[in-house]
Amino acid sequence: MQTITRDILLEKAASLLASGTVNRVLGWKKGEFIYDVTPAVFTNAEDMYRHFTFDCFCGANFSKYLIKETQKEGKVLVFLKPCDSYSFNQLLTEHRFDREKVYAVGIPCDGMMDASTVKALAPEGLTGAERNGDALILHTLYDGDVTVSYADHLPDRCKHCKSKKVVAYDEMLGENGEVTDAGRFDEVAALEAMTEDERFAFWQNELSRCIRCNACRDVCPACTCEKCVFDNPGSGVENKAISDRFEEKLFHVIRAFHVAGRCTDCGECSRVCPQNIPLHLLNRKFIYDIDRNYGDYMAGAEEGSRAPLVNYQIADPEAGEVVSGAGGDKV
Amino acid sequence: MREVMVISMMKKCAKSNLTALLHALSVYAPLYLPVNGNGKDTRAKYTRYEDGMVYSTDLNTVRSAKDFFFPQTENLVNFKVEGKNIEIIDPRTEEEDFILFGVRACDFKSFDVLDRVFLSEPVDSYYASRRAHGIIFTMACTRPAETCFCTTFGINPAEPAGDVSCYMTEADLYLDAKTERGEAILAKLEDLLTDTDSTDIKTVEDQKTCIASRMEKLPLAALSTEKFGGDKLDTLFDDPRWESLSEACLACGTCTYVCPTCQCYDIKDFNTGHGVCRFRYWDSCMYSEFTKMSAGQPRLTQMQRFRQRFMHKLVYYPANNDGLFSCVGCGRCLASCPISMNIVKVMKTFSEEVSDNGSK
Amino acid sequence: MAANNRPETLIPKLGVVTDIRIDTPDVKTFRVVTPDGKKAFDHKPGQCAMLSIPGVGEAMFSITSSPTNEEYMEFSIKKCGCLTDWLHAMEVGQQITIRGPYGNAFPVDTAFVGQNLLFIAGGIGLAPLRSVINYVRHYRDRYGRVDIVYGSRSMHDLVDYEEIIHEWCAEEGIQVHLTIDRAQDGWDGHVGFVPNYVTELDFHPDCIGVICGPPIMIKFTLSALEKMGFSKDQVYTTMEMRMKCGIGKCGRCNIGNKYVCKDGPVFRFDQLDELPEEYD
Amino acid sequence: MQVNENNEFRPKIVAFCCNWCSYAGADLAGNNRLAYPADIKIIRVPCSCRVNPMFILRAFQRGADGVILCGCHPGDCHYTSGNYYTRRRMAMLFSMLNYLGIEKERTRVEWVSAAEGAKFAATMQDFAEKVKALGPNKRLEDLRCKQ
Amino acid sequence: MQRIGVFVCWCGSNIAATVDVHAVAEAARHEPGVVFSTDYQYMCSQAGQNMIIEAVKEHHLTGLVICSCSPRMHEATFRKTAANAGINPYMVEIANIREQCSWVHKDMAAGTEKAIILAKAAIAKVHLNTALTPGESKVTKRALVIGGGIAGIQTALDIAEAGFPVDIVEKEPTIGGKMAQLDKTFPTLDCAACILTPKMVDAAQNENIRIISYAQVEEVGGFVGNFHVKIRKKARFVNEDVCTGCGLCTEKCPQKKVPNAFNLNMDNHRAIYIPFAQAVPKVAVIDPNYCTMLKTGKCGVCAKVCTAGAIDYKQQDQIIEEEYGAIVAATGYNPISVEKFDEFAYSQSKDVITSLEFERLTNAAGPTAGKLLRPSDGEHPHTIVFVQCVGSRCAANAAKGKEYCSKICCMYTAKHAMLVRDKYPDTDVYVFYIDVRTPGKNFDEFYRRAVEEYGVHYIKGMVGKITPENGKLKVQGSDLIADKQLHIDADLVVLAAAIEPDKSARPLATMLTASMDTNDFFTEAHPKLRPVESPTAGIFLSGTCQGPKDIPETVSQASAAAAKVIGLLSKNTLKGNPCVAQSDEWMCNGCSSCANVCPYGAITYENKEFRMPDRSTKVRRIAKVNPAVCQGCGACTVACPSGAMDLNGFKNNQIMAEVDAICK
Repeated sequence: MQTITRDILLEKAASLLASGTVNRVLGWKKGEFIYDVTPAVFTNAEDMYRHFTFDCFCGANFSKYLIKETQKEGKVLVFLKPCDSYSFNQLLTEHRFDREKVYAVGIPCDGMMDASTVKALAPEGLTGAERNGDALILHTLYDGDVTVSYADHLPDRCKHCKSKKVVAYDEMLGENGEVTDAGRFDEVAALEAMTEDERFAFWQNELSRCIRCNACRDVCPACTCEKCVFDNPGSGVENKAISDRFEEKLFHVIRAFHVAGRCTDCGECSRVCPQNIPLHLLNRKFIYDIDRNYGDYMAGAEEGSRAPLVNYQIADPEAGEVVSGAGGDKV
Repeated sequence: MREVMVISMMKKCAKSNLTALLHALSVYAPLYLPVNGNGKDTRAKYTRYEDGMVYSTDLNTVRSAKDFFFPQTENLVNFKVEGKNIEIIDPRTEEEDFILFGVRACDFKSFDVLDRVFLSEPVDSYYASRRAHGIIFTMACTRPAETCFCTTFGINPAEPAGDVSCYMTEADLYLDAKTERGEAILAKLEDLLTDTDSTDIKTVEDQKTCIASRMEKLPLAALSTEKFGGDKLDTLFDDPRWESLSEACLACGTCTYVCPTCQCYDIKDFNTGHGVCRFRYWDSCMYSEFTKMSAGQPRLTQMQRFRQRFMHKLVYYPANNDGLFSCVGCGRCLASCPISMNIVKVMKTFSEEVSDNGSK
Repeated sequence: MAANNRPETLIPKLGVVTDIRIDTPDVKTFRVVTPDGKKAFDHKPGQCAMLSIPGVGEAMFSITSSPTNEEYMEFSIKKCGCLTDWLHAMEVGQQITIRGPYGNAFPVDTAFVGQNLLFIAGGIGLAPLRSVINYVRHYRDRYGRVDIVYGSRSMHDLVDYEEIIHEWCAEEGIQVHLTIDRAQDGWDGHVGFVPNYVTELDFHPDCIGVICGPPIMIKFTLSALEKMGFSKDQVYTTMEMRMKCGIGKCGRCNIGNKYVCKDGPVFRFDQLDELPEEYD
Repeated sequence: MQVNENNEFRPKIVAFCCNWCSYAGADLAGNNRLAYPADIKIIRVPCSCRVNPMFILRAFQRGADGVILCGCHPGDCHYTSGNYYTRRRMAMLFSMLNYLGIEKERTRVEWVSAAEGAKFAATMQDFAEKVKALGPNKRLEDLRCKQ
Repeated sequence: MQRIGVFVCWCGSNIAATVDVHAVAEAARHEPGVVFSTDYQYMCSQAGQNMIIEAVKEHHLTGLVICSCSPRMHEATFRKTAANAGINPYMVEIANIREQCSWVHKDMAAGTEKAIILAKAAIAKVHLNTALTPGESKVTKRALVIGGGIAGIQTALDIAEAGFPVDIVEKEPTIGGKMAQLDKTFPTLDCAACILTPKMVDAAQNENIRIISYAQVEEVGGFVGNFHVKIRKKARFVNEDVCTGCGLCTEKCPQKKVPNAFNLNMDNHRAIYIPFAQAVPKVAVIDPNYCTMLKTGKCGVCAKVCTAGAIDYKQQDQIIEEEYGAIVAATGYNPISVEKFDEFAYSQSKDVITSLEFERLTNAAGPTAGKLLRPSDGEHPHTIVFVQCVGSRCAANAAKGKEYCSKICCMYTAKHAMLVRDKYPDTDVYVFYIDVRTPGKNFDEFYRRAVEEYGVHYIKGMVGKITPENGKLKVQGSDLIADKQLHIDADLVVLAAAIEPDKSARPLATMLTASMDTNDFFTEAHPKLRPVESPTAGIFLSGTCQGPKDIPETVSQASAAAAKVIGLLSKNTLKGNPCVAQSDEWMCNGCSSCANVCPYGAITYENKEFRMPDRSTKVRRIAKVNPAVCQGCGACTVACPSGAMDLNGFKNNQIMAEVDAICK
């Protein structure tokens, strides 16, 4: 498989800018350290040569930025990793942006490191990191260089990757991969196997850390409401901060419900959570339940597909009969 | 908050006695200290001490220590409404002393930043009362991280102040009372503490030197505030670079919520069915609703909101507070921002003479 | 429990609405006293208070009565949102909560003393000025000539019409100039927008100007005054912003480093010029 | 949480009933004087598909101990397909609540036709008993709403 | 802030016996916004209603709460009372304290407590009620019938008889549909043409009916009462108004090798043709795929022989645009393609035919002039095997075939068998069946005659394989009753192919926003109570497009649909139900979730230009609910994550207010 490097992407971007196919590029801008890349819009190749970066920390999903970007004049170049391409399709399905204003370049991906995961490996000072095959070499302030396995320290979303196939692109760089399913429901199943009391304790502990910063919502490519119910004083559930532990559950359950059947399982919610709440386990629960009860469905796999919660089959299981527990338990 | 400064002898507690020390403190008053989490997030957070808990050696907590004085939500007042009549109820009970243990120099400085807002006239009595009852044990930072830049704002992580400044070494914990209150509490811990001698003082001084040299070598050590301050409004406000800096901002409130100095809040009524609770909540200037009112919206774009946050920290606040910046360089926003945009990138961008676009 | 016996700022006092006057189809004036029939607190002309209905909301309103009124406070409130809808639906005897006074005031005891005064208001913009005008009327001999230009959409939208006609107009040394946007039956006064009327009246810049009204009206009136030779340091205005605390802490009403609720709402235009152009 | 004179726990239960089948079924139970616990309070909605998950969580927040949703039998929806959507939505929501550790007996969907007055009463009786057995809702309560 | 009046009804002792009505009225009085509260023996009585009216006037009430019997009982009554009192009828809420309280709770304390809570919930709701006015829309008094088979013809005739203009759009050059191809009809055995063609003529002659043949619906816009339809009338290259239908051209045309679709391609006609003798309109049509003149520009024979001068080689497709008040789908059916059933050897042998082909073979106007001859060699068949349920009643997961019963096959097979035995008594006739279903008037008698009088061999079992061999068809089947394998050497095999909706129905349904089931049959608004209406208002269903039917059933449904259309068209305006969904266009993001769940197609999207707060303009895709079409179920409100979609009368905040009041 061809390895996609910064140079390849730069060259592609530069030629598309030069030919006038696009007038700007949505890409990653290097930060102070290795792990703090920022999404940025580049309008010329020169800027890109100076600031553009591409490495194993470029995990941000760009698809949601397209809503804003396509409002501008001209075409924008976007690089889509496999999971981004699902969000891309889902946004198109929901008419959230004009496909004509995007030039999508698909790039293969074998998992992106997550800043907080990496920082956890060297909590007392990480000045740099580099990847060499499966070795991730961390440069630390106090412990010298530390080498760890790349694959072992991928964030959950990549360890249990749903697909390595870019499902939407104008042009593919490198070789496209296949749909995978690396046991992404294992952790959900493990939770299902617990007792109600244990599950309650688990989630209470996790969700109680929520500070309602809304990062999960604001990054989520399925959360594209003009005005979120939680921001709308007229909705009756508006809230800015957790003032009772009920509200953290309300927020996360309703958010997961609103994106159920539309969530492309990109895992951005868990990546951005400053409190490391495993939010993807809520979304994956819905995906798992939908798959088990209404047939396999992957939001964004196909543009224009109808989400399971706005669909039905006469033969659907009854509410008391759906399979939603470990070992086929019915809830 | 003005404190009575004292000079007294530094005390020492063997680390093997740390558990006993914490227990003794918790008997004296509710004790909060950084403890590593037990769920999916094992990083440190301030936790009410119970026997068996272990003080975390993490450099800092994910959330700042401001919560203790300015909690994320707070019930200000309750109302009972019947017919045309209203009853106003102050829900507060008498505040008790509590101990905050392990506060780093940056966080301790943040209390000063907050004090100047909440304790300026008219005084916020909710804040004032908690501030008056909080006893603070600070901890010197022996292993500052790459995201640290407190020295940029004149903070010395080796002199963390507080009621008691602490220094942790391989073998011992040194406790240096800085206020009468600190002294008083150390007096109560007499059984667990021993006096220090010149070797001890040297040990601590060595640690301070070591910290200073480590700070100098940090990647952000050279970060300068030269371009910022209360008089820099004209040069900064209309700079075109705000546009590109704010481009990727998701408009979430992460930076403001983890920030030890952000103090914006909102007040909202909650109808419980039995009455009305008036709550104060942290709010974020990054939110589009923040300044929205029926008559219009002064900060319409995310660029304007983004600019407000940094202008506030680097220009407006110093203009109103004798040049003190409203940032303490704790680095939390560097670690937490979903898109890794932060005050360091903003400061560095404006420190460059010429922007990417060739314009000023 | 107020710490250090300081006045409690975020806990309001009780107020009772003792009179409701319908000014215009969307403006009502409420008279408020404490349950024991007293004025809730003293204020200066131009200051504001936070009124609230528990469960509905709390908002900042100009105190429209003059500080010289020692019996009660009045608030002229335009219906424009959830809380004001509720206030407009109130009946006499309803309790509300009130806290204040907040903000600075017009310099009635300093800069205004001995000066000619020109008040220019549009629509509900008269509300904050009414307090000053009545204060000036009370201490009439401290000030020079007084001109009042007031305009609204129609004659039915003129706030305080009765008081203007029967008291202000009747008072010597006060010139009242009324105008409405479009001609209508029963109106034989001036027709036209306030800024144009101000231009027509061609005031001599030997006075202090005070403007309050919709932003667009303020903008054009100011430029009209400047053309007549007024300089920005002799014209004042009062601002509106979203406020939650009223005490300069909640962080939303700032323009640059100035908090409208604490450093304002009264600003001189030359002071505003020093602030970033965030609010236009 | 309510208790009666005997200090016995009395659950608060909200029943959402669609106007065409279940609400009529509840009326029929009334016509036939078929008793069920007074703890059940019915909210009329045009169709079971009108019930937003937020209403259900809201009920728990405000102190409900159980929430039951009743609609026309599948295939009999007055609006042809409303209850099919309800079935999926509620199956998913209730599964999620259970995943969070909320007792599954606190939530239920039941199809009750306009002719099934007896079924309505029996269902309510049964549901009320099950909720009562669970005791007060602690896991989705909002402490501010407790008196 | 409302001024609410609460009225608690005793309902004699029905409520008062187990609910302390005074206590309810008293408790309600202390609720915020309640300015008047009282109780009375019979609120629904004239005196009770007058009391309400008086109270409204005296206390300037803006909202009413009636604590009484079920709203299903008297909501309408009290809404009228409100209107009489001068307030909007939708400012009334009913607390059901009889059926759902006093009648089901025996304990006075419990009953009273619950009644108070129900009253409080209604008060909480009415606080948030807003005045609602039903929308009105005019009705265009013209109907469109899509499909000119017996269903469409009957519907059109009935509508026309009632005095309303109606257009029939037929995709073939003639109306008549499948029935025109049939020979005889069961169970009476009268000839199909004899009963159909007079109706076709009636349709042609009725001045209220316009037949638009050789045409297809291209676009449908609008909604009930106001549909705007674009119809493409294909070029026939013959001027319809001029052609006399003499048929000379169809004899002189040199291009003779055009498969005759009417005879299911079992013979040929010319490139210019009239589908059959009784075609309506009886106008020739040129098949452009075969016409030499149209293909090469050389020939022109038909134009030369046409004395009327009707031939027009330059004729173009014509677009007809028309407004309609109602649309009837009568798109009919087709037998499924049996080619994929390899076991029946349909593609391998000409002598394996479908039942519809059999109809043509026995029809006097058919390719064999009514003589039953084998297609392969024109010989008279002596052994005929009929196979039933070919593609019907298949397993749900079967790769081919349909799950449903095609309903008509049992009867027409009995008819075919009987006719063969009647005309050719020397023929052995076998019928393989799974079940014989004869639920219709005189149906079972008919079938028994076939067996008992005509000696048709009915074999319960399926045919496993048919193998063409030496001019014969070796039929292997099983006889389940005798429990043995059968081998029959047949001369002709007739397959009773399942029927399926015409392929044109699916795109049409999309245009009409009418829902379909998984088999592409149109869905009815209610399977029992509204069987001839689509859930989409103003769209009606006639004939087999809704499900398999025989002729009598089709005709009755066609008339029923016509009755519904007449009912609609006889109104000048339509008054809508104001409790319909409404979308907040500032909050809508155009994601289409709501439209996906709307059973009525009431939601459409438009790109609207908005002036944004920063004074820029932005084009946003937003949902629009057509209040004339929306029925108010509320499915969309939950599908909408932002809450942009809300339902009048049952708004989110209203229901939550009820929840709050109940859980307090």
